[in-house]
Amino acid sequence: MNLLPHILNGITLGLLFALIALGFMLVVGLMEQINLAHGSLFALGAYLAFVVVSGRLPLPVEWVREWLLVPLAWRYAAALVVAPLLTALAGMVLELCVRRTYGKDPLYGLLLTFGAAMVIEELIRLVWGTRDYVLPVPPSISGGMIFWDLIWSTYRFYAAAFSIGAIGLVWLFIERTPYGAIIKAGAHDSEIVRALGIDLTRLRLYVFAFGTLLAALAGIIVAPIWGIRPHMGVDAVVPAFLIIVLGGVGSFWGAVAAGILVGLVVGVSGAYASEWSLLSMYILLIAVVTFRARGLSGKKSLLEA
Amino acid sequence: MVLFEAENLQMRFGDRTVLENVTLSFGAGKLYGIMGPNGAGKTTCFNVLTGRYRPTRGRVRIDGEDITGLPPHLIARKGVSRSFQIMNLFNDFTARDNVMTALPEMRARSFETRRAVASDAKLADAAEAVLARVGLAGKGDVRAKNLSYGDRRALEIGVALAAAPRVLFLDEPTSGLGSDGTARLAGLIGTLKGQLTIVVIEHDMPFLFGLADEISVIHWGQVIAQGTPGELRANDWVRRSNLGKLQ
Amino acid sequence: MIKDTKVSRRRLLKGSAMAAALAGTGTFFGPWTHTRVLAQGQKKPIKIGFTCDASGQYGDSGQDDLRGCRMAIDEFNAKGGVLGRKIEWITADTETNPATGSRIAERFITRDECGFLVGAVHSGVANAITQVAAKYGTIYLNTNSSAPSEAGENCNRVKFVWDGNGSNFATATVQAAINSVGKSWMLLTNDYVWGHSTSNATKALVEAAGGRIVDNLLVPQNTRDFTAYLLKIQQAKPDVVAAAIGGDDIKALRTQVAQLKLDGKPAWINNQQDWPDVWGAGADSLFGVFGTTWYHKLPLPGVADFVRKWQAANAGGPIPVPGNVSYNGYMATRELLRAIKRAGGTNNIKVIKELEGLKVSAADRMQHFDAYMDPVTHQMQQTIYLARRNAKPSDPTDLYEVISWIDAKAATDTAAAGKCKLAAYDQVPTFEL
Amino acid sequence: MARHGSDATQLVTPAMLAVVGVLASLPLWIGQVGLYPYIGIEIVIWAIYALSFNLLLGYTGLPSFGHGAYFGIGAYAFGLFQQNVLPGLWPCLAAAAGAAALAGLVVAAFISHRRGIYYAFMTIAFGQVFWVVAIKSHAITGGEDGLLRIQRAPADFGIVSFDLRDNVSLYYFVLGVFAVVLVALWRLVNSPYGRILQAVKQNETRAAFVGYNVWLYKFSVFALSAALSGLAGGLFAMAQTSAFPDVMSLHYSGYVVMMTLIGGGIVSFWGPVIGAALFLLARDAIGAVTTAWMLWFGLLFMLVVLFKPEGIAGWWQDLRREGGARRPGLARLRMLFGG
Repeated sequence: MNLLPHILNGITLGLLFALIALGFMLVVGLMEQINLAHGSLFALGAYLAFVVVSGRLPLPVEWVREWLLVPLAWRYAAALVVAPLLTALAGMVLELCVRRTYGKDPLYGLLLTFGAAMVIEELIRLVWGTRDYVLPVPPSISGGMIFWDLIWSTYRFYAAAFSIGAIGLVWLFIERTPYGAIIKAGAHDSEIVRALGIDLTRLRLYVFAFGTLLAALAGIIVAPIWGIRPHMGVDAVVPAFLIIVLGGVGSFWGAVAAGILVGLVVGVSGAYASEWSLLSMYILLIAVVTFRARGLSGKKSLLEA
Repeated sequence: MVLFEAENLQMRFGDRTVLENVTLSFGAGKLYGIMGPNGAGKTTCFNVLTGRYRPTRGRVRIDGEDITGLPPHLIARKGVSRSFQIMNLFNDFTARDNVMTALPEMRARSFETRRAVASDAKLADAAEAVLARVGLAGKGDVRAKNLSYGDRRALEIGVALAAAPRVLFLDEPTSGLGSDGTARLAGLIGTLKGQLTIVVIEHDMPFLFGLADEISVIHWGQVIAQGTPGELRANDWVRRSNLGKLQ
Repeated sequence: MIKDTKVSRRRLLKGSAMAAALAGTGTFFGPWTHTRVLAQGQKKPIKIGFTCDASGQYGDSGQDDLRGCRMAIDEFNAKGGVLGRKIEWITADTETNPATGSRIAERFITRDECGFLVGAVHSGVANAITQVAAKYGTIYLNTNSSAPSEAGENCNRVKFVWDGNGSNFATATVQAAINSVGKSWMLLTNDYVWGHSTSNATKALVEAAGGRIVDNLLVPQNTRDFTAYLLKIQQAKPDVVAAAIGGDDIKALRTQVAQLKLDGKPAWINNQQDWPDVWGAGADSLFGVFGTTWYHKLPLPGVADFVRKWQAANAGGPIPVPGNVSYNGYMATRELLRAIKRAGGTNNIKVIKELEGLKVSAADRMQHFDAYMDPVTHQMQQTIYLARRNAKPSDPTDLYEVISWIDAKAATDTAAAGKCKLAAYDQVPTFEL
Repeated sequence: MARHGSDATQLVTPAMLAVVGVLASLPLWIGQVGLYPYIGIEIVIWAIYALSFNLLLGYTGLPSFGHGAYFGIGAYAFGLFQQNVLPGLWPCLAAAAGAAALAGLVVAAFISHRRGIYYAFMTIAFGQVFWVVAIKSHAITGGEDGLLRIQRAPADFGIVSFDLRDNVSLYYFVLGVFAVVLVALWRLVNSPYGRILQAVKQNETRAAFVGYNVWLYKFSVFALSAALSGLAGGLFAMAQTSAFPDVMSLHYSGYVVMMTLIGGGIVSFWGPVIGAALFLLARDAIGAVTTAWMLWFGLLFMLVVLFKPEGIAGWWQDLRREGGARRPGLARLRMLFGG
């Protein structure tokens, strides 16, 4: 068996995992807050995108008919913008609740968002039912292509490229803009941020919303592969959490590397011992964290206390 | 008689050397001061002496016994106790329970599960005695987090003292206290002097120069001067530094 | 009332002497016993508990199952019920979770006084419910769990299985595919009981027909990304891939196969497609050949009428037409109510005997052949249909093209009878509600 | 969480008598309030499980989020031991606790040097590993279908033997186990060992520097908690006459955390018991009306975390503190529930 295709598959899968973990990492790294509702917001993003693309909007019938005449590529592009923004609003509402837990044991924030995850998932079930949906994607990014004598899904390469783009932009945002500098300062020394005259409360709100926006974006990208269903959130939040712990809290590249590593391990074990592939990421985590106190490259954090 | 000694300690974190060739020795029943600017390596030195870090080189001995690299709880059981610059209390426990937890009698029974702690009057009495010693008599039922700042500082020493140490390391015990509080702490430490070996990191020079039998100055991770307060007053570095002017 | 003449029940009663003493009464089945006795002589409603999933892997199917069951009850109630007694029902979410199924079965039987339990998709949940039902002698209809073990090693005197099972579907598909497509097969198996027993059945049939299994890929439940498996399949180049993948997993697999345009070569055989799984995914991702027990556009008398009535009862629901899951639920519930009527009461042993002798004509089943309940395995023996994606649908619901159908006899799960050991009648606690 | 006063020194407290007394009368009236004995069995079993879980979360501050594994291992061990080794009740229960303790020891060896989020996720990872192994080992555990046909073996006390096959007698049996566990845990948390666990929770560093081997405490209490969870799991296998992998899943592990917190395990010994009862009753009651019970319970949980993170027991303690002095009735209740 040729291993190369499986390694390539593992890397694309890993990039998807990294994309899923990106918003989670931002909130953990910069706010020291574990958002277990990340997965449900990821699902919400996918549902909202489906609503936009398929025109199931609460609008007059004629408008919807007009909208469905717009080419799929445009509707898809619109969904990529609108759905994450709407989800970010939901994220802001959640932050209004979560802010009550700041300064307490981080456990409370984690538990609160655990409750929120349950509530969001059940709300999705109430609104859209238990059935699943497929997010239509433009023909230009669907279908297959051939190399190595194998057919590959074009969409997966699109998704991987999208992930790389998103990771790069978030990194630039954190490292190269004043906003990023403030965000980082907010995480590590709230005294300094206050002294600079920055409204820490608002900063946290925006960071949380940004994390949510990234969750929704990941949901939209992953939806055509996984399908859209109420509990897709759980399928996303566990790997996201795992990747952050594996990469180490507070480390951007640690998380990205962990995502790719998890993808590789899942992809390659899928080729050799397929029935164990879902377990492989947990074994990887145990192996790393047993020996490295803060994952691959984590920093000291409140979340260890 | 030398009770506790450190020999040629070196401590590196990655490519940074934080301690280099630090040699210290503390005699029984005396009070030692350690001074130096922020970031000089004083707290790191304590951390190495009490087992939080394992030195990259060098030896630590108590009563001639090598304890280099032992974990903190084993070093503590050899009779080494410490307080912390940033307070480290059992915040939800009462003052009495804080002290009680550190008692050697409690440690001896630590895996016992049958008898209730509350049924043991001896433990409570011993804890009350320690509280009285650090000036917290009558405050035994107050939770540590509800005590005043000065009382918390005193309790910090009380917990360290409760373990019945032979050597007591105090890391900036007056940190954050006003002049009244500092005076109170100085008085408390003064009463302990002579009963056991005490090593104090301090920035408050009058405090230190008034109490210590011997002072070491640590700078850039090295001991640059050592001597009695009188000898150090003449030291160049001490004179040049701000610390010197304060006296 | 409880006709307490049977050995096992009496032993149960004796054993609880401590409880009786503590409770200070002669009865210790709680309120349940009282109400059962009180019910005597009154025209008390007949109560059925629907143990249907509303969430989890099979939440979708469970609710479609329920729609069919309710329709049967509504039809009887419209005619005045059974034996002059109304039929009441209750449902709760079994969460596709055996532990929850077990608790809900206890609740339905002991608190809600249900004399009958109906509904299951997941074999684990079905077994959990069966165990509780067996303890009380309550009849349980497994409507939609198609693990062969349900009518094999896990069969029970109180349980009746209404769906075709993995072995039936495999028997129906394998010979045809070996002759028309090729002998080199690869298996894709969901890594749980249904997947394993189905794949084992397929393997035996393929080898018996002269085919060869090149590999069997085990797919963990909840797999969302099948690329690694699809790569392996492409590299191995089998003639046929036989997939025993269920629930949400098959939906993801289908989408990904469609994306890769892998649905032509190799040929795919999906053991079974449940309608609620198919409806969500959209027509263009339906691939391969698969088995089913019913289709809403079968050209048989009564089908169109049934579909109309179903649509009237479930207007505005998530699925516009009844599929095999709803059909199985309907048929099971209807036959149960008819059996109660024939038995002249709800005595569980009498109803069990009625169901064991059940024969339903083709016209009555809306299938091509007559069907009957196998008294040895308690599985409904019925027509098995083979279908594939309809290239020329007559309307948006017309997803299938039924390509052949075979009689139950030609698709019997021959191994089941040897594995199934039903308890003797006098081992079953008996009661009448 | 310091517990003073006379209660801490007593073997059996008034609160225990009251709770066990009320529970003992339950079969007499449970039908009148629209419930059924089986739910009582689950409540008591989950209360044992939540109490042992709270030894970690509430007393030692260890977030074990994959604790369902040990409950599940207990259930499987009970069934497998019964079917393959010895059928008697006592050896089976010992096997349940023992197997879970063993698993707990192994896991604890890997995680006891970790803290916070890393600790939490390591427990999740191990929980998932055990869960997947249970599902995968079809030949031994029955896989997804579960390990079926577990018997409710009679409780043999030498002179007398009680048949446990009906729900009421099994209920009294699990209630008896519950009472023993209550006494044992109350002893434990008030002993020096329990006191040091609480010290470790508040400040690991300080505990180490006054001479306690923190690792050993985290290690031993994890195994102990796993053993008791396994015991509860064994009882659960009896109740359900089966062992299923789902109780080991992340969802079920989350349930025990929710129960413990809603009840107030962080501030009270009784929190997990209150929480288990509330959770199971709410699930049963709301679940009979709507299939979306998780929505309502999730909202309730959020409200508790937001406005009363100390849970119901914490709310009760506040109420007592405010009103206790004025109203003698409340003062009497305070005596019951200690504090």
